[in-house]
Amino acid sequence: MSISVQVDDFDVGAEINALSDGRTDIGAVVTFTGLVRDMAGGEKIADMELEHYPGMTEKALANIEAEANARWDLQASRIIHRYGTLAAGAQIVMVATASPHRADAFEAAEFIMDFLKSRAPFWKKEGTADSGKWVDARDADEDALNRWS
Amino acid sequence: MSISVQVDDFDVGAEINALSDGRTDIGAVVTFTGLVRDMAGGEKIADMELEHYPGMTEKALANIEAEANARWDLQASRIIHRYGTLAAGAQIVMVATASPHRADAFEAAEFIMDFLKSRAPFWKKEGTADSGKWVDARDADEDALNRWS
Amino acid sequence: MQVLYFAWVRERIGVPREDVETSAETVADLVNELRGREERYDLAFSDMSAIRVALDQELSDLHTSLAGVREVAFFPPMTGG
Amino acid sequence: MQVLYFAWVRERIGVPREDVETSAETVADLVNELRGREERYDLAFSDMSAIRVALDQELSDLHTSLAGVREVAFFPPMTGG
Repeated sequence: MSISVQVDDFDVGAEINALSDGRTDIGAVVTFTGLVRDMAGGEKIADMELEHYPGMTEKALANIEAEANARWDLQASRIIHRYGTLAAGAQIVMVATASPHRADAFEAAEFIMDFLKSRAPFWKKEGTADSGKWVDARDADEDALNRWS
Repeated sequence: MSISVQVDDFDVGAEINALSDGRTDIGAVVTFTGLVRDMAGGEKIADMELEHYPGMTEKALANIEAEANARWDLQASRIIHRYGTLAAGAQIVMVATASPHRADAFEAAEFIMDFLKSRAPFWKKEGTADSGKWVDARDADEDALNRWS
Repeated sequence: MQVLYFAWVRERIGVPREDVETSAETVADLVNELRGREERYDLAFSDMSAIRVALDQELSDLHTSLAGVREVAFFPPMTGG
Repeated sequence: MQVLYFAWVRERIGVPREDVETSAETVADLVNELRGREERYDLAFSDMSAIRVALDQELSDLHTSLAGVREVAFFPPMTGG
């Protein structure tokens, strides 16, 4: 189990290798990578400003990861979330889960992502040509949490 | 959309980059990697022999990928399945899906994996210390298919 | 007591954090006290359904007591991931 | 007609593929014909619930006609992924 909150970019392939290299007991590795999209609501997005709550963010991510490890049979997990200014196409977040069983790896990764979306203290501001706009929380993200309760 | 049936190993990081490099419209990339586990039913596994049906395998994989692209909003997808003799810890299969939306990327990857498990013409023989044993199909894998019908 | 603001709450109030002297008993009391002080607080807290609160870095709610709390944070619904 | 065998079906029959002269009308007729020929076929096809069949590389079943079919494959339930 390991989490990072960082400005720097990350390498998903290297993170997968770090989870699984030298091990022969893992059956399944699932990764999720979230990227900055260049369009939102029909408007062109140049970049995204990601603000977070230092201290609380690390706690929230560690709690989410611990909860996933308690609910599913995971052999390893990794969460990386960036903050700062990210250009369109840049990586924002990655989650990786390793398990003997594919269903556990998939469900745990989805669970972690659903919680990150609306329970980790990050706020996104989309930079358009002439201004910035705070991204509204989506009802769909709140609803996605309900399937795990 | 692209599939490969091959003896050679693959690099998940490089495959993710190939899907997303130079693009700014992708919101989510999900990957699944399946690995040879060193234990099965309490017995130590040294390696796994993967037999397949050349010709039918490529058709089955292309059909599964096309069906996933028809059902979900995917921007790119990739399936690689190895055959031959694979040591414990080796990569067997990878699926990658890219979408504007995380739910589509997750569901499409799970759908493809569920179909590969029991509808792609591969057969696994586990090599133990003194013999080899064909892996039985699991009812759970057959059941997993039903949720998509 | 340290009070922190994030995202558009921070922008409306104009500072990311400040030390607040208060005898408010609950989060709601603190919000009412701040709204009475200056218009920028009144504006930021005009729709409390759009505000989330954390006490000592744990998500909480308006009715929670501030007894023993050292850090209060106000922010919009989170949009991580 | 080309007949292919995979995994333990191949091992029991002893060859991966063979050319079979037959006038069988359905897959089931072909299986019965082969079982009557030699014991190794009889053994391989003794439990047809454990056998899957593909006709010209498409999954099919025992009751399907062989009319126009060039390639028949017999194998256990698949275990990919």
